[in-house]
Amino acid sequence: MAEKHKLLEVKGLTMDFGGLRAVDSVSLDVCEGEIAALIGPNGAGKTTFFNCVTGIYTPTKGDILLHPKGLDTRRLNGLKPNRVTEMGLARTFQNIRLFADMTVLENVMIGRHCRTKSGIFRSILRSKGVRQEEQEIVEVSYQLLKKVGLADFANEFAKNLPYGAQRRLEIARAMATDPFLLLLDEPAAGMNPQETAELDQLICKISEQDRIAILLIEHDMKLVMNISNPIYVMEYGKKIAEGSPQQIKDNPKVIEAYLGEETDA
Amino acid sequence: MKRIHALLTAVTLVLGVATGGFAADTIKLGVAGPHSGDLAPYGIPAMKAAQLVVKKINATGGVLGKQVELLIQDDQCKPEIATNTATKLVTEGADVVLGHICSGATKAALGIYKDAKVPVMSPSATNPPLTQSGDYPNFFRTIASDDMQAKMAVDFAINTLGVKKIAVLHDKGDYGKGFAEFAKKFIEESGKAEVVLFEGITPGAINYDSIVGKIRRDKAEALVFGGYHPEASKLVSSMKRKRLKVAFISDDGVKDDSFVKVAGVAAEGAYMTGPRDLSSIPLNATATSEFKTEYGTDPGAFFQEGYSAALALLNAIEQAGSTDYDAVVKALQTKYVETPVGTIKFDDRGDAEGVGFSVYQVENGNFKELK
Amino acid sequence: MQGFKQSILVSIWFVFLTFPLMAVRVNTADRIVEWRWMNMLWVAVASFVLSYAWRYMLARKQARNKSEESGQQQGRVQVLLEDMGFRYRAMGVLLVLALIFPLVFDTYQNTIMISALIYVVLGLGLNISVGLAGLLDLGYVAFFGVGAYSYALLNHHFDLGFWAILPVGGILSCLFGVVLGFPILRLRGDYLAIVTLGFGMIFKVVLENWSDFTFGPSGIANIDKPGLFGIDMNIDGSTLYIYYIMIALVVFTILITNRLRNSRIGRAWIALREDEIACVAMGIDMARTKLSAYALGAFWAGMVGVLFAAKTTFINPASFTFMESAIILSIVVLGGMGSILGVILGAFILILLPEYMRAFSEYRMLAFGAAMVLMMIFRPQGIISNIRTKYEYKGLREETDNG
Amino acid sequence: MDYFLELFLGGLTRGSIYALIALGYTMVYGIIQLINFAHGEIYMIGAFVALIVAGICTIYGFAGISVLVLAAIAAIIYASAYGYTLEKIAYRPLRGAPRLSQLISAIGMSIFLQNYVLLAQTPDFLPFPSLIPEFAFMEPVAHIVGSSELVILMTTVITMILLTLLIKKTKIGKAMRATQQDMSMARLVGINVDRIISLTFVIGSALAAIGGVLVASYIGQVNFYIGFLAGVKAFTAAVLGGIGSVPGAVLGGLVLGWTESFAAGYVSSDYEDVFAFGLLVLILILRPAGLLGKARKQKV
Repeated sequence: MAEKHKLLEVKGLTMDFGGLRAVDSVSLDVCEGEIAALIGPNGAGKTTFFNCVTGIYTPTKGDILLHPKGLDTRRLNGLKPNRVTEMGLARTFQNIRLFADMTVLENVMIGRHCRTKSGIFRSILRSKGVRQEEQEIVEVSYQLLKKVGLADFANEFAKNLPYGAQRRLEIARAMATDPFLLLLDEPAAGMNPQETAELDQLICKISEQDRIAILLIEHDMKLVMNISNPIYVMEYGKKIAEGSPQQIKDNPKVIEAYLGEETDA
Repeated sequence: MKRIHALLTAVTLVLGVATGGFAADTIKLGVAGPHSGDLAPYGIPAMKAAQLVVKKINATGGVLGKQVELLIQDDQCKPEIATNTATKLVTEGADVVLGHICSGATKAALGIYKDAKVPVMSPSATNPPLTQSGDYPNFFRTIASDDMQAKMAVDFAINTLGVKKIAVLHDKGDYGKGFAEFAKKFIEESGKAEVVLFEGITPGAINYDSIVGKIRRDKAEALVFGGYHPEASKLVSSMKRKRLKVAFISDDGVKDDSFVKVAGVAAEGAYMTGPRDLSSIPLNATATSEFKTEYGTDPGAFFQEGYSAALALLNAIEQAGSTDYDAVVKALQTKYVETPVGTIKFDDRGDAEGVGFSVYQVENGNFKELK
Repeated sequence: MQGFKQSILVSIWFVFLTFPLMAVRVNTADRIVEWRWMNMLWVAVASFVLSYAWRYMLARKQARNKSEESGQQQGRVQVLLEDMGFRYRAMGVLLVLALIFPLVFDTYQNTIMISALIYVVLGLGLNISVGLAGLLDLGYVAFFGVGAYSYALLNHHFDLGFWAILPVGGILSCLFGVVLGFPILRLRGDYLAIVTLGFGMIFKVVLENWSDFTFGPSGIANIDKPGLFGIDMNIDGSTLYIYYIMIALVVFTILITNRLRNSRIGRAWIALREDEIACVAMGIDMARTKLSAYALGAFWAGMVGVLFAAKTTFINPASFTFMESAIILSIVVLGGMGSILGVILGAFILILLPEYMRAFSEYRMLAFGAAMVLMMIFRPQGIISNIRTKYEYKGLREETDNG
Repeated sequence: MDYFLELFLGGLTRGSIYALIALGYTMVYGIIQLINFAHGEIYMIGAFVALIVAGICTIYGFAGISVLVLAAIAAIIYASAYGYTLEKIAYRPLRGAPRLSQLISAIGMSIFLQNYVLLAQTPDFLPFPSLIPEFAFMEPVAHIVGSSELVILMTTVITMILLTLLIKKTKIGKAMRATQQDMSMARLVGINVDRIISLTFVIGSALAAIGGVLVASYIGQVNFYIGFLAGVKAFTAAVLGGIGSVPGAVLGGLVLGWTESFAAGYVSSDYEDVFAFGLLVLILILRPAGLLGKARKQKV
């Protein structure tokens, strides 16, 4: 079997905040068609890892390489977040960051921003091209809302959506940027079992139908074990394990890390 | 929105009727100046002066047998508001206008009066171009212009005090900077002294120690300051604290009781130019006592000038026999009138003849005129 | 009963609080102390009554907040305004009213109206950066000044006319915005506010000091009024003319800001206001988006600055103080941030009301300050809150057709 | 060298005043992230109350430094009361509202208070009785630094020490720091956050009042408008030093005072304010958290 195409390749990523090393030489790959997961106790540095990859922080050391299919490899270190997104890597946030005072549809439309190009002058003139582009933005956004099951709420304010729906809206918004790799930061947090099950399906659908690779941070072990492979485990900024769900379940280090956390809680 | 607009319309209508309704047969004297805001102290005395004059004249039968009506408008000394004010006065049919107070506001408003052919007389706008540029034939004033003050101050410094090195400071304002620039020009033209320092100070700053240090460093023998009394008091206090003894010469904006009271001992010996001492003029005493009986306090800045301007304007209408623009202007330029600032008429540029400056010195907390 | 007790306490507190400033007036210059005991009575009565009103309003606000949480309940006006048809009709009626206004009223009313319209455009311009993009600019008046001075100076030195400079003033001011914006737009909201405040003050200091270029504090007089094919106009005529120019400018501004707001760029501005991090993560170039909002806001200020100079025919640095920036900001805020109609209404209320209530002119700034505070507490969305555009999508229609 | 020293000390005097006012800004900002625009007005009210008390005393024939102390106490009490009321009326109902609303409310309050004093008192500058005697021992160096400067410097130093002790050593100080760190956490551990915020306003206002009294007696005049420029400058100082940081406010005040003093002395006082604000812009671009402020990592 041929080697799978690596989309994201992170090598020895290290992030220091002052004297604190939040991420310590973590390496990680996400290949085409995969749903990879990054797990670990609270404070292990998972979100920091995401922030480094998506350009919100500039990592202290290491390489973040993106290998888009059919295009040149790009190094993401130090790029601004919007450039990273333009390259096809979109994300959601652990603490939901929707545009609260915009409608649900508009939230998704914002995602289309980097794939469209009407400028100020053309917007003022509102030429035919601009109107077409607007209509296209609306259509695409609406389709995405349908996909995540929010089409009925398109004209509601985002802030008025229930919690689970807000998480799904974040996914739709990220999808609107046409990514080939989606980074989901705790998409199931705060959801009830039924919502989680729906999310489970949604993620699989995105992976299979849209051919988007996914890297997710999650605490819900059931969800992770169900859908993801490979799984990476972090603790205290370091990667302590990687492998298939079964391998992870049996890994003594992982068990220890999680048991340790449980006694904390 | 629609309703609010309708409401506004109604309000305007009512106001329009209220102000325009009694237009019948009065002489309308417009009064414009800052009556609110931080510059109000410069505008209110002139307004009160106009009220006193009108009250007195109306009691004795008015002008040309008609009662005089006052139209009072606040311009806050802001040019953009002054244009509105001027338009309002013109639309309300002011025959003559007493105002404005600040030179900037006056400049902005004059064009409107000029188009409407309304004679305007300011008690306080001392900016030289107002009369010297010849742009405003309808403008008159009962105060002398800044360059005259500056000339007097410089002459005094060079010829009477005999100083060679002079520091010139100003408050960055229209009035102060204008005065300072003229002073600088006159010093340089005289050839007898040099300007060692020419700078603007920041009004409202906590202290002026740096600039006082600089005056010392540059070995100036005299300091000519253009501006108003709050900054002047801070300057002289700072000089006193810093044991810097140089002659302090300033302008009419400083010749204010507040200067002496705020600066206290530090003000002793300071020189300033100001309108000639008017206490010997009988009408001045009358005007001041009228003010005191009416308001119980001393009149403030530009009261005498305002009083004079109101008298001069109304007298000109009386003399001209009508409110016709040309006749009134002619009367202003030809007929002498007795006012608290002396017996005056106006030259063809609009400056009052017979109004002049003297140099004063602070002595025991009073201004003493130096002859 | 409890309310009564509370109000008594409030009343006592305010009597104490205002005692030195309201009851005593000391004139240290003339060494006079004046005691005004009656004032204390007024304060006591007024604060007693007002404390009831205050509590009532707060309670109502809380109740409203609750009802908003449970389900959206909008005011009747708001619902009416969301109806596009009504909006177009209302705008039409307003435009007609505006056009016949000068035929009904005299020149003075026209000048006042021009002032108000100037503030409408300023408000709409600032609305782009503050209301839409959330960039608090406390030195906005500097852009207004750039426009005014570009016309005044170019007119003075080169005798260039109003129509030639109108766009130039806007563009110069826009460039000025870009140059200033580059270094400072990286700053977070509050810092941006204070730096723009600083820039506004620097601008005024430069105007005052750079006499060779700006003519210093004495300002520039005799600026030409807008020309109309060389026809010589009297004051009534030119006021009328400027009034109609101003109406056209307002309409133009509304048209363009409205289009921008509902465009891709406009959405990016709003998103930026809502959440910067999420915004960049969605691929929006923050620096460019901010800069475009800032510069476009500056553009309008520059344009209307040219008109301002042409209208007053005299400008000096005193017209470009922080107070002006604060007034423009309050127009945007009181009217309703992001809302075009609100800003227009805000400008009319803030500029016309004091103008027509000259009798209370001493108290106008006092009332103005109090109104800003009260609005923020009791109606933060402004008089008219922002109306969201509803987008049409074919998909939904197809679905309902099928189903 | 004398000239340099003179400028240095002039800047120090100015800077101390800025620092006193800046502390109020920084403390309030540290706790509720609000630019208390009306703080300059509190300073002005402090100065005015002092003027009223001192004026009455001198008119009835009392004078001397004890009158100044009495005036200062009255000023502190009233400024604190105004600060407390200000927070209660204009800011507390807006807690949790967008920053912009709070800021507008603050600007509104600033305009209101300014005009309130204007209407209740007078638009004129009023002379403040001179109550600080000339100290004889200062005479040899009086051309560089005088008695009133000495009083300002000493008062500032003592105030700073007391404030630092209050924040570092007392229970109230600890509660204030905790609230500053994390308001909801502080609430959880049983701190009455509302009280702490009120207290912050009271302390900040008291400091402003001290500044107001010192300035009033130093420059000898007071009017309703003095708060605006002083407020803007002090805020600049607070940002310069790193807003939220108490030592930062002091450093910022001093740096600003020196910048202005040296700029006026060695360059030109024409552009004094340009230097002050230019410095601010520069600092914010190069070091957005200010000189001593800690860069708060944005949580994502």
